[in-house]
Amino acid sequence: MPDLGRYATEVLTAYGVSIVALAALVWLSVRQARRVRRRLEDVEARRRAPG
Amino acid sequence: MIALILRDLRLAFRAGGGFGLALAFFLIVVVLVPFGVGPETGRLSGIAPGILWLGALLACLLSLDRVFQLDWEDGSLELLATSALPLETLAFAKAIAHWLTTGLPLVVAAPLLGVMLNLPGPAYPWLAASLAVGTPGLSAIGTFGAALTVGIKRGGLLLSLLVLPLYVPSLIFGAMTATRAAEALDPLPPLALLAGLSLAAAAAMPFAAAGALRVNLR
Amino acid sequence: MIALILRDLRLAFRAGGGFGLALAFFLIVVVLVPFGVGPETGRLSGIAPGILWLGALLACLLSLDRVFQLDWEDGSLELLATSALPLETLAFAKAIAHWLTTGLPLVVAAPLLGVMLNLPGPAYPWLAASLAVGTPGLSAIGTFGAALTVGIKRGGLLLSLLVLPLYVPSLIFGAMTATRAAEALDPLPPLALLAGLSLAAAAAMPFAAAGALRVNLR
Amino acid sequence: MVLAVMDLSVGRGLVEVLRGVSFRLAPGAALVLRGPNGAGKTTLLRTLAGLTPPFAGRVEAEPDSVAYAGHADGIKAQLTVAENLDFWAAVFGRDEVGAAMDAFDLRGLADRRAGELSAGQKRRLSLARLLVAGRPVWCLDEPTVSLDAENVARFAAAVTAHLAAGGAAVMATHIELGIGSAETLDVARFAAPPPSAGDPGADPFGGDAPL
Amino acid sequence: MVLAVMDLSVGRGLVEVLRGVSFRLAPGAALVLRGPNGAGKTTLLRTLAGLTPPFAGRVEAEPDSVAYAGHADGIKAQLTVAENLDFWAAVFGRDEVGAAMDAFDLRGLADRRAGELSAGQKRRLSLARLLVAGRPVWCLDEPTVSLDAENVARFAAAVTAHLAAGGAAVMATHIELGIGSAETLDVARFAAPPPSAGDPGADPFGGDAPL
Amino acid sequence: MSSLWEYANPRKFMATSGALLPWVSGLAVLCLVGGLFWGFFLTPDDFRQGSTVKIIYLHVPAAIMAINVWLMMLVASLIWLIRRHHVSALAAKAAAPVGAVFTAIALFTGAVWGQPMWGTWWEWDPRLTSFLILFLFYLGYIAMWEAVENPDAAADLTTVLCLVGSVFAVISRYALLFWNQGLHQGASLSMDAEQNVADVFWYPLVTCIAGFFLLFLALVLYRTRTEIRARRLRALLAQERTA
Ligand code: HEM
Ligand SMILES: Nc1ncnc2c1ncn2[C@@H]1O[C@H](COP(=O)(O)OP(=O)(O)OP(=O)(O)O)[C@@H](O)[C@H]1O
Ligand SMILES: Nc1ncnc2c1ncn2[C@@H]1O[C@H](COP(=O)(O)OP(=O)(O)OP(=O)(O)O)[C@@H](O)[C@H]1O
Ligand SMILES: [Mg+2]
Ligand SMILES: [Mg+2]
Repeated sequence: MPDLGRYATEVLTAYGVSIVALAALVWLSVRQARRVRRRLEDVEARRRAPG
Repeated sequence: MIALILRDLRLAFRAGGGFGLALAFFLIVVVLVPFGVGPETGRLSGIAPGILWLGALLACLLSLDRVFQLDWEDGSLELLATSALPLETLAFAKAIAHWLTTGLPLVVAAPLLGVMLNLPGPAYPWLAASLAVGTPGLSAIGTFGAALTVGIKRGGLLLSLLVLPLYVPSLIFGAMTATRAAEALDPLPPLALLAGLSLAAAAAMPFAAAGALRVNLR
Repeated sequence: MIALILRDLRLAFRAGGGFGLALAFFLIVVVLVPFGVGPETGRLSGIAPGILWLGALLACLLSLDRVFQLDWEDGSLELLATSALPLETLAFAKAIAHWLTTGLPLVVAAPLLGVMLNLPGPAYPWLAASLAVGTPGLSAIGTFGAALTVGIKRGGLLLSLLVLPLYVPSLIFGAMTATRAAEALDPLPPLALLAGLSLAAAAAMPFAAAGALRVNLR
Repeated sequence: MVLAVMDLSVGRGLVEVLRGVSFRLAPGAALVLRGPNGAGKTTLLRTLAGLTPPFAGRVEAEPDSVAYAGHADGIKAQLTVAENLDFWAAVFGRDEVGAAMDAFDLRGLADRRAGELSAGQKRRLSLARLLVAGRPVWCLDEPTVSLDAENVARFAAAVTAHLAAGGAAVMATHIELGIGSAETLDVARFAAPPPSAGDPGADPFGGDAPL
Repeated sequence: MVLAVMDLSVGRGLVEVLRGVSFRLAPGAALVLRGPNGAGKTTLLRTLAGLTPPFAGRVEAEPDSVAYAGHADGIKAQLTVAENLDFWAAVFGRDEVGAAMDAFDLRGLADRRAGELSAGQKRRLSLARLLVAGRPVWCLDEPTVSLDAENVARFAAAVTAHLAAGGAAVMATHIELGIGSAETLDVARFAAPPPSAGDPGADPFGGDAPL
Repeated sequence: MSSLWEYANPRKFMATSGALLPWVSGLAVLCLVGGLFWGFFLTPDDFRQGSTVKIIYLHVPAAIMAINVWLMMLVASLIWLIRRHHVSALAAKAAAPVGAVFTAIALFTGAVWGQPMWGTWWEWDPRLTSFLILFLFYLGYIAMWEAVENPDAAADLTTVLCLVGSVFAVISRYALLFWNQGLHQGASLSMDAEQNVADVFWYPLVTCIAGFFLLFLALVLYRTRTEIRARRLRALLAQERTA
């Protein structure tokens, strides 16, 4: 861990919040992708099923 | 009654719904104020509590004409009036739904937006408290005004004019709470008055609103 | 086109109509500001030009969702779209009617309300001039936003969100004109920029709005 | 008697439209209101439902016994068909919407947003609400507008079932509903005479004598 | 030919409703669209009027020759009947509303606020607008809803006069209009088949092959 | 060489993007983690700014990308407008939330940086202001996609919006040239070697910019795939409902 001196809080919050924001973006994208994919597979299966 | 609140919430959340409307308006006011009055931090933080309360009040006012109008236009209001639900309950449910979709988001957002206006530090909790206590009163008073003007096409003007004088006391005490906190004075007395106002409004409103609705539905 | 403007004006004047709505809102803002920020004259006159411009802008924003929405709801918009009137002309006529019922009253009222906020003397003519030059641009931009969101129930949120960023430059230059006049600086450069903005908006708007209307009427 | 109307005068705004309307409806009876456009059918139905106060006379019905369905359909375009029905079921304290869905063949549309229905489909939804309300007296204003022949028959079947279960119905219409047992009342017969001084229901400022 | 429709596919939103509709309308001809609720009559009429773009196929008509009247009536409640008509006359560049007033017996209502009309009176007003528009092709969606027998006859007379003057009309309806010369087209015949891959009009994401 | 427009076919796009995605994501993680690690742990403090200079590795890439994402959305929207390629419209839709998050990061890190540097975390100077407006445009754009039911109509309407918003994207890029005032830093990445930041800061910064760009690319590919699936899901559900 480098010595951040006086501005430790600033630098750490900047990094912390940014990384959390990016992680949240990725996580939400993945979650949405999974969800959509599952629902689409259900519907495709229903379509292929006779009737 | 719960069904009604739930429906209104659901409608508010659907498809571009009114849910964020008040919040967006609030945000707009807060973002625009510095453009208008200039960005000097000292000047901004002096007027911050007042502007925040004013923004919240205007946001509330803005969304009032939808409280009954949409239901009136599509006939739902007539049908609700002929249902077993007393109009008093209806008005109360509408006020609650209005607060949940308008007041509550404002309470949550106000401290965040305070940052943008350089609100002095000690004022934050009191600003949130005054909004939390004051906005239910705004919703209650507003619902009464909306009931008075339902059915008048473009009745928004009348509504604003009717509700405005009733909102002034809430605005004064609300802004005073936050301002006194910012200036390190005791913010409790105006807050207590504000709470009294809200309680009185919430208690009296359903009856007045139901009476007005009855007349407007004829 | 003239028939359309006349009809919109007539509708605005009828029965609680939207005519005074913007004006009333403007009045409300100006009356409430001293309650919110406290009555010290020095502080008030410092922020007066900004608040007046902000009030005018919010009043304009507020009345936008009626530009097309009412006509859309009762089917008039579809009928107008199938008439010989090009949608570009329709959008232009709507913008003019909106300005006549909203912007013009504000221009007239602003100097009167300036008194309530202790606007410094030399700023009066420039405030009126900046509003006269700027509000047509607000109406034009707003009509575009209204065309984008017509048909979306409770699209008001979206409308505000879309139009707000577009209004910021007008607000900055408008308030700057009045502020510079108040501080005895040359107010002409921001006024010229404001006029340029309004002209550009008025020139480009009909086409963008007509395109959006065409999509929304499908 | 589920509904008794005695010497009723009704009107809109300041103007009296119908005067001296009287009829009684027993359980299982249906009344069809007829009359030319502007005769006052809608006005009468609104008064029966308690929305417009009568100028004179009385409407006797159990409290909360009337279900009204007018020209405006009270359907929320943003909600689905099922959500719309569920809401009204909750308002009327019921929780069963299946029968109503079946009666107007709405199952296939249950998850459709109401704003995306055709005119006739919307009308079916607003009629289904009557079944959900579970009220004994139905006051219906042109219920079959926009319905095709098959759905008019569905509607007639629903009314017949309602009557068989001891309900009653008053319906205004311009077309044939195909409900065998219904009696017809021509409201044009009750058209209010031009007002004269001293009328009980008339506008106190509208009499013959000038001020 | 005032209106020619060739191999038209129409739909609302993403869904194709009708496919392969073709017909031609000569001056003086009328076509009645029939079909159950939700068949696609309204959708077809909106496409003919140029409001909804077709999925495939073509509609050939002179520019600005179609007058459309749908479920929504485009009447301003705050304006009087005469003001409403005058406005539409001005929009369509005409200045004579007398004939239209007479055809639907609106003289007596001319100074009434449109919001205070009964359902049938409102409908008459919106039909009168067709005469004011002076367009050769009428596309009418359930024009006689809420009209009494007398006014249905007035409407039929207006259509007959329009046809005699070389106009044409396409009308969707569920009831008998009493216009002798009209042909009937059952739109249910054209119901679009369930979509399959490679359809020109179909949604590019809706084909058979999964992604 | 096949035509570029082939990728506008949903199936072709799914195949290609599926093959590409692991590589792009891997590279993105590598650059981003590597660049941030390098910047945070291995660079010295600035003699004036102290350790706050480390914020540059987040602020600058995020700010640059925020503006460029909007311009890419503009290109994609125009392709939709002119050639009616659905995938292109969906790519624009998929990119918007990524751009919005980048904008938010730039705003936040800028604000945090401003506190020690300028003594205030927000100042209504032209670049900051136009950047905030850009953020609002992102929100409006996303909201517009959500609010309109018909996807084709939504694509058309958002295209119009994107066109208008581009004016602000350009202004936030060049605000400094228009108004010569305000507190904000001038261009630190200019070609002029004199003005350039020192090499110790420069290399990790470029790595981070590459990392942000690759992350954007990976997320857009991934999210566009999701949007295509969602779009097909809608089409199928619509068919089912009317069947
Ligand atoms: C909330 C406040 C801030 C915002 C919204 C903001 C926004 C921006 C934007 C839009 C850019 C342009 C990226 C581009 O050129 O494409 C930028 C770059 C930059 N910012 Fe900030 N910034 C903020 C605060 C700060 C602070 C406090 C500092 C440091 C003291 C700073 C340092 C820089 C530097 C060094 C660059 C790179 C300049 C260049 O290469 O063009 N920023 N910022
Ligand atoms: N809101 C209103 N205010 C004032 N007068 C009205 C109002 N609504 C209707 N009227 C008038 O009252 C009379 C009766 O109208 P009503 O709607 O009851 O007729 P109706 O029999 O239902 O006709 P329709 O068959 O056309 O629906 C009409 O002359 C009408 O013009
Ligand atoms: N706005 C809309 N969005 C999506 N689908 C719609 C919309 N309006 C109608 N539909 C659907 O399109 C189909 C055709 O509807 P349309 O309104 O054309 O029927 P119609 O023949 O006019 O029926 P009706 O006799 O009930 O008026 C129906 O299945 C309907 O549910
Ligand atoms: Mg009626
Ligand atoms: Mg139809």
